[in-house]
Amino acid sequence: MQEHILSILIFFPALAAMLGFVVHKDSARAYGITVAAIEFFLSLWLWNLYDPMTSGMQFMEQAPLVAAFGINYLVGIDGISLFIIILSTFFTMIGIASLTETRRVKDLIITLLFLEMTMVGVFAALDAIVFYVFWELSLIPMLYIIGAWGGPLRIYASIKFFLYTFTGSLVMLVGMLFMAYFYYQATGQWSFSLLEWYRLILPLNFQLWLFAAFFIGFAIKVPMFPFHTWLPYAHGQAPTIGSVILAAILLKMGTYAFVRFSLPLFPDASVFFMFPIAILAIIMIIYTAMVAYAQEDIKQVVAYSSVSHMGVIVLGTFALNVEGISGSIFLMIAHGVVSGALFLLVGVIYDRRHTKLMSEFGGLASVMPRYATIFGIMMMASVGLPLTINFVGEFLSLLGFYKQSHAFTLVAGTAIIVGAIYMLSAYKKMFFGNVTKDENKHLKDVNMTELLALVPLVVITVWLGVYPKPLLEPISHSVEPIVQLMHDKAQTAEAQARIPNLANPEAMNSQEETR
Amino acid sequence: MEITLAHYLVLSGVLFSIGLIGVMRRKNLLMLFFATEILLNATNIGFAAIAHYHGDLTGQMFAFFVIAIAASEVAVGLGLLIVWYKRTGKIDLDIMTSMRG
Amino acid sequence: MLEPIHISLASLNIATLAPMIVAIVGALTILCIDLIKGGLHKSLYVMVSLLFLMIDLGLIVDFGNLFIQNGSVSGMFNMMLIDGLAILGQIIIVAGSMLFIPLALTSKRFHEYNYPEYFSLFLFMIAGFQFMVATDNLIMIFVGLETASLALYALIALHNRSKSFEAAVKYFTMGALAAGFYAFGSMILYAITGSIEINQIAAVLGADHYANIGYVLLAISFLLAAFGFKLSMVPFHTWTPDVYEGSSAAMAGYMSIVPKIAGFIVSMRLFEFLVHSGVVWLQVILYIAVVVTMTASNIWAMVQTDVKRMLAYSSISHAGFVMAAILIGTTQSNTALFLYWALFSFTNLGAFTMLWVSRQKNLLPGQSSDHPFEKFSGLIKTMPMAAIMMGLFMLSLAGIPPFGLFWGKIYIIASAVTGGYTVLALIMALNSALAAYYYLKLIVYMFMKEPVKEYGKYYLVNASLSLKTIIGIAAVGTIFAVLAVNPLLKVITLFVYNSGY
Amino acid sequence: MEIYLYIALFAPLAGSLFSALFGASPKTSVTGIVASGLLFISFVSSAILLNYVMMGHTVHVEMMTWIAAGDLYIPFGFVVDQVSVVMMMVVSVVSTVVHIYSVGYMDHDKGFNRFFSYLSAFVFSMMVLVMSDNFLGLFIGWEGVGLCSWLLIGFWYHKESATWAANEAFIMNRIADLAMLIGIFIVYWNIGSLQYDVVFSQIANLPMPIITWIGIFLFIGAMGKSAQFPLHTWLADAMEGPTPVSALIHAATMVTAGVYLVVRANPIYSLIPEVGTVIASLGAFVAMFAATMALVNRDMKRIIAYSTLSQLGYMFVAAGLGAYWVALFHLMAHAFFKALLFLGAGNVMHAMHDELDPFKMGGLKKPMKWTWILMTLASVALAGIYPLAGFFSKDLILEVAFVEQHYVLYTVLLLTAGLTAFYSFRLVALIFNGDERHLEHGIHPHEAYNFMLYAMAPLGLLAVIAGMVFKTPYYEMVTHLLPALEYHIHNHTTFWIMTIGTQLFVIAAIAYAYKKYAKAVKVDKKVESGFFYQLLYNQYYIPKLYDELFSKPYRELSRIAWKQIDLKIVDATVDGIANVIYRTGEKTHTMQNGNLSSMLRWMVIGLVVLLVLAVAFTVGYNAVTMRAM
Amino acid sequence: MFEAIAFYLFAALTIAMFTITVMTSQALYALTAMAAGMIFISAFFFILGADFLGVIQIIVYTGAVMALYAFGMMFFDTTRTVVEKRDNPRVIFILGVLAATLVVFILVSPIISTHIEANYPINAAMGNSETIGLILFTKFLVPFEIAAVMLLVAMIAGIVLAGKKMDKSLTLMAEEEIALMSATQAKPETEEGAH
Repeated sequence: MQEHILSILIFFPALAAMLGFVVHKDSARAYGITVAAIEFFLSLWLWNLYDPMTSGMQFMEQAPLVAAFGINYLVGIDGISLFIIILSTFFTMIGIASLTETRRVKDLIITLLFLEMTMVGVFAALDAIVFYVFWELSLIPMLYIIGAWGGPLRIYASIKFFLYTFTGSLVMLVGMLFMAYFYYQATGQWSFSLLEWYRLILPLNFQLWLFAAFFIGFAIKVPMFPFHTWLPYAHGQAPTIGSVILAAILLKMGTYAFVRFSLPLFPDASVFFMFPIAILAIIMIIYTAMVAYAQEDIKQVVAYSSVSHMGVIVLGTFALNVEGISGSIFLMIAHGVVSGALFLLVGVIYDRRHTKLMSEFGGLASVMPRYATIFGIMMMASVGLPLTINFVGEFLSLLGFYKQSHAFTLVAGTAIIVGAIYMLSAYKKMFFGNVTKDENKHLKDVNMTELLALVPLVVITVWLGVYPKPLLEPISHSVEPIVQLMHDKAQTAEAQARIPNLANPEAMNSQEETR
Repeated sequence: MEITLAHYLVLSGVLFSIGLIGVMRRKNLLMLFFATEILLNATNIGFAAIAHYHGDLTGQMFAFFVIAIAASEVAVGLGLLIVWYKRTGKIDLDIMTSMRG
Repeated sequence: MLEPIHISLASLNIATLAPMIVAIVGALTILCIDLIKGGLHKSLYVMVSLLFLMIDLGLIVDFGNLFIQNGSVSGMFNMMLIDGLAILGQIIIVAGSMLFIPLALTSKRFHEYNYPEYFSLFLFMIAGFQFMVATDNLIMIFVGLETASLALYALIALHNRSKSFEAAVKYFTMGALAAGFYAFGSMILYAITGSIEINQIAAVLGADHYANIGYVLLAISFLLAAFGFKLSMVPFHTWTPDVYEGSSAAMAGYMSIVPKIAGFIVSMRLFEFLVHSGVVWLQVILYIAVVVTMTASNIWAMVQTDVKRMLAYSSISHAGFVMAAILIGTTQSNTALFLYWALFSFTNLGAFTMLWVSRQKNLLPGQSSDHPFEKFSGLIKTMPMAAIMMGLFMLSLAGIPPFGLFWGKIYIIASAVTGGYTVLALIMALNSALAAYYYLKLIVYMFMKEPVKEYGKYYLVNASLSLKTIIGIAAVGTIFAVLAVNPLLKVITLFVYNSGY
Repeated sequence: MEIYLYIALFAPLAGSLFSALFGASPKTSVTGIVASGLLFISFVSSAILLNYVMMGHTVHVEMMTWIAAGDLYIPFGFVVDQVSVVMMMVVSVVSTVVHIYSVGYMDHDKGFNRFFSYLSAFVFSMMVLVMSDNFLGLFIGWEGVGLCSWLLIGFWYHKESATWAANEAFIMNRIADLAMLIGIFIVYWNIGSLQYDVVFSQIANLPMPIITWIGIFLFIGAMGKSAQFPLHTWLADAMEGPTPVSALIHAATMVTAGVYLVVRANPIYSLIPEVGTVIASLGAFVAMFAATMALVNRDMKRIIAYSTLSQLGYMFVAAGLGAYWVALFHLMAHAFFKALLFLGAGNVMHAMHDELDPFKMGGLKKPMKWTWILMTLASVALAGIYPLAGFFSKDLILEVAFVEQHYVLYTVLLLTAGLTAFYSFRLVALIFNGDERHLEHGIHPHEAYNFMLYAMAPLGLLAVIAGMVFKTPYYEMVTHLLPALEYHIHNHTTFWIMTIGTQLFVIAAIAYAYKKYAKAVKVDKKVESGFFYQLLYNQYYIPKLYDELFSKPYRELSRIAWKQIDLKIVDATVDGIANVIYRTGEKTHTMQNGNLSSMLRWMVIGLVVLLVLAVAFTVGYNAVTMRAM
Repeated sequence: MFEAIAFYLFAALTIAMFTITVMTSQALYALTAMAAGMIFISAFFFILGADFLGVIQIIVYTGAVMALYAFGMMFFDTTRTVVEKRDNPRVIFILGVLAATLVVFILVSPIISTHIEANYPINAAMGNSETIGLILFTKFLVPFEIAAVMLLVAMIAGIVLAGKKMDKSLTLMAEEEIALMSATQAKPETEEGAH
């Protein structure tokens, strides 16, 4: 069983979803929680089995799919994917548990379980096509969730979401096919295995084009400026659970893919594009933060804040050193937790008032103190307060990028300022002041169901902020070989200089000394 | 003033074009079918001429089969026209626009 | 004077005719049955047709085995050419037909199925297509094509309502024009090469180093126009939506698959040697045609209000997509063509069957076509299984992995990549995104809108066990395509490669 | 000793969490008592540690790893050494006092429990800040106190001004924090560690520009927390918070964190005296600048806040000039008397029903005798009259400036000392002397609870004796760690002239203040409408300037970014592409008009196009081959 | 010389006839002109030595096809002047003339080829019909048979489409109507089947 745990983890939710068709609709929610909980504990078990000291892929499974074309069912995880998988299963569980939707719950739960399969699949896949399959498949449940349970503009939003990401990923697909073709030219065999691709050293101009192709796919998913405009609509229209999963997991696919694909496959191109991407990331950080500040809808604020934070993640990824990449991966998880929680929180108030306009609220702190507290904690985490989960990631990301560019980091660092501006002002509008609207006077504070979902998130936020080691260590161990691989593959002098050589014993020693 | 293959081919081409004009111009379906016959006949001249100038029988065979095809087409075409006519009482193609877009 | 002709029967290879003869015999048998005892139930004819088609398919598979051992076979004075393409083509033709013929077993009665002539014509048509692909003689192609087409026109008209007559007349008239094009094009080729067999034409043209380039291009122009009609390339596509709309959904689905694969095989035989001989013009033209066909039809499909018409445009787009394989002209791309079409047939079969299942006899007031999008509105709420099936086929058509068409799509795009057509690969990929819009439109209607009451009772009105079975087969074929891709790929590559394409 | 360290550190956290449990419940005194008690324990532990450190030991513990990635290794490490123990003592003393005081002060407030939760959390953060053994640990505390400051300023969240001020404080601090982070980054990438001991031992090996940059960025960080110009505006606005908060956070502890940072990082600053000079100059400027604003202000708490600002300027002068121990000493002394001053102001506010304008008070000497005494004491200490604490610490700074031969700074500081004395006693006079103007408003003042006064008493005591008694042992202790520089004016005559001169100057200022404000308050319209008065009264128009220059444009820019750029450009482009495609479809699908004739024509058109292309190609091809031949 | 005169004569006639066919608005003229054109074409066949084709042309076209069309004309009642709506006649002529010009432009150039071989050379010793018969039943046997099938298809199609069976559309009738109809027609239908 252990050797097939990844497959079990991937396909168990799908199987359960199929069986879920039979379950009576009144019991669907209980069924969903059960399945999601089992899946979550399976993922925890995976963590338990995971050996944090090994740097390579673990739990690898391989089965031929289209052998003639080099497509294999190849899955495996390392420290980078492990935690995002756990995050996925966790959020699915939390999401189903905190579901307040009443319309066609059964369909929703089945959809969510399918979505869970695709999410786990994306992060476990080590074959480009398998990755692509899950990547694309993940769009469909989300499309359905937004389109069927969303707000008034849901159809526009869902189609925009789907087509935008789909378009990007098709370009990426062409890139993948090229990559496979280059591999074919080099070895005479087709292969889509990432691990095989890692061995390929491409000339710079090929790298640039392929990087660009992959970039379009990933950047739209992230979403990076200027490809981000689907996100506010998707979030704005999606039901709470949709936003939560979208923000917590789906967006991470893009940044995860940067680490998995772009960096190790195209080290020279990564260095070449480092600054353009950094500029985009900075625009994302500052510009979207400003846009977030101008929003009138609290959910849109959180949505834009996601974009802003994703900017930091991208920046950290393109720091191309262990600190930055580890930080960005940690921040992915952190942002997942925090933005997921924020969307859940927005959902709480939406359930009560059926509006998300901040002008409709005010003074909620006195009516809903617990809610205000949890919101406050999450907001502070989002702002990147030390000892919350976000800070670790943000700090490491920025620290990492500082190695590459001082000025850019200085500008990007304004994230902590602009982030505070929109978050605090939104919080102020919502929670501070006097209760002006009569409808708000008798709002109920968070109930047990909601607490059940929110408290674990708060605990995680603080726990991992104080003690990130259980995650950070395996992540760091898994990032090291990637960085080393990049350094070894780098051809241009600039790339060699910018990507640190971890194998250099001298460097290691000197670092040891400084400790 | 020798008649070459080119003469025949040009004739064939011209007749074909006349057929094309007919195909485009005719709104009466029956007369439209006349035009399609012209098209096939035009090629038949070509085939026969080529067969003659190449001293090869294949062209004649082709022409032969083209005639057979033309005849079959007439049968089916008329059949279709008849049902259409029975249903609508007209064979003007301008009224055939229930499907569009 | 006449010398006796000595021909050994063995050298004739009469066996090469066997599959087609089975189909013709089947057709005649049906006619005979009708003569002997009229008014029999359609299920009899369906099953008889199915039986003959099975034998037909068995023979073709047998040829397949022979081909693997001995390579291409020709027979009947080199008139028949049973190479890999012919075998693959026939398999798709016959298998596709076998899947479509049970669609006659609807719960409602439709005109055509009550007459045995329908089934007879159907089998004749199959024989015609089989002849068309199993030869490289232009006459044979022409005669086979016309046999099939004439039967097809009649089959469409037999649906017996004004729209189907209109469709048949349009199809017929344009077909006649296309036949003229074909004849003229063949004539030109014959004029410059003295031959009407494609391999000889290729040989002579090659030997002449394409000296008569003007003639060659003239011929290609006419032939392209003719096959452009058959394969519905823009701007010769205009019949497609109307004919699809006019004919029954089952027939429309059939037309989107079987006639086209025949057309593709002939195009492959005709155009690929030209592409390879460096007729730059043809490359450019095909490039343009492929791109325009894909893009324009996708754009038009977006604005359709009827699902069947939308699918008609989508099938144009798919044809354009596959036409790219001929442009690329490598073994890989030709393999991809067959793979794509095999997978496409399953999915498209499913999609059209879903429409067929929902066909109501009389239109409601205000309903302008058989399958407006509103008909499927909110289907997930009223008939979740049907909605999921239809959604599945739409996703597959859109090329969402891991469903059937995705694998065909990546293989074609990969062949474009390996063939050096980078930009084409990108255009193809982006076109998939365009296409996704209209497939999504149906999904949006089905999954995200509220049901329209009046249509509620019409859905599944036409369903019967056999139709549901077909849908099931299509669904299984679509979902588990990934398992079939590898063996398919191997076999197809073997056949295509050994046929010299 | 480690156990005391942990007790000192975590007792406030325990108090905070305990109070937080009751956060949403109605008031229970138990939260206040428990929190205060825990703080007292913390204080006792600190005292034990102080004793231990006085004996020449230091305590350094590494609790656990915090962040470790790549070569980066940051533990939760805590150090109790000569510098941090001083801070610990200051923090624990003042906070204990403020806690006890608050039990009375917040008596009638709905958010009583919440208040103690926040307040104790603040103390915890402050403890982390001062005890951390690395820069990032300091940053935790740094941000933590920022958070608590935000919570406490906005404690009365229904007040718009309070929440606004809270946000302002937080955001402004964030600006500085960014610089601090950058400073930390530079340290890390150049030294490879953030531990104080490693950094300070290796800093000298770095090239000068880098050290300079480190110094600058860290100082910018300090500027935010310590509200130095130009990031000073939040401090005055922060007075929206409850008065004990002002006493603890915005007078005694948090705002001095910047000074602490500079003192802590003295090995860095010692290497870059130019930066030190800048710091000192800025400090002097702020001292003067803040004092001038305090002169005319009509808000009791703001006056004290400006005074704090001014004193922080003093501290920076000392720190900038390398007299780190002097800075720290003034920090300590200032904490005592300034906290006392604020608490006294709190009493007054309570008595006056939250009236803040001293011009509406007067004659409170009688009803609030003890408060009067304590506040006067604090003001005297602030003014630097011998033998109170202020004299020993503040005059020392003057001496430092003199000895270091920064005569301009000296002059500025001297003038400021006069101003300080003036506005301090202006306030005292206005509140406690003169007519009972408040009676017009129907307010009947009463003295605060006794235990509040008792709580204040230790501060009063400290304000008196801190300078005299502590100076020598303090000096001996901290100079283990800080540069032991004695600032004595060697010329005795000069020394006496200066000391006495200063004292006289200050006393004169006090007398003037009493003369002007003790009896009747004459409002001099002419002065008040004068340019300078208006300038000072409006805080040099700086808040307004910031509002016009930053807030409004930012808000406007944000709107533009959203409405114009995001919706009308970025998104519209995407939608535009989609629309163009869709429109093309709508426009062109009429090509399929259903008419067979046009369909046939399309076919012929297609053919003709092919033919045209074919002929064109043929002609071209022939032309080329002809030329080739 | 004779050939040239004949060619030009018949070319002119054919073109004229077909032009009339295409351009006239009298259906009868069109039919007659086409029949004449077909016969003139057979003249070309005779000139070119394709006697068999010429005969077939006359028999099949003027005999069978024209008869069918004549029948059709009567059936459709189109013997009168046919009124046709003309839209954009200019475009049609431009397209037609353009097509002709382009085709002619290429076709006037000589065919250069040294590799054309007659696969089935015309044997002067044998009559045209004989040689054709010879290869028709050897080489072209299969197409010939398919052509037979095709004609059968055409016949069936024609009969089915034009016959009575199409008069009532089962597609459009409700199920009950069909049931009713088959009940009433049960008898005659079985009789018909027995035929």
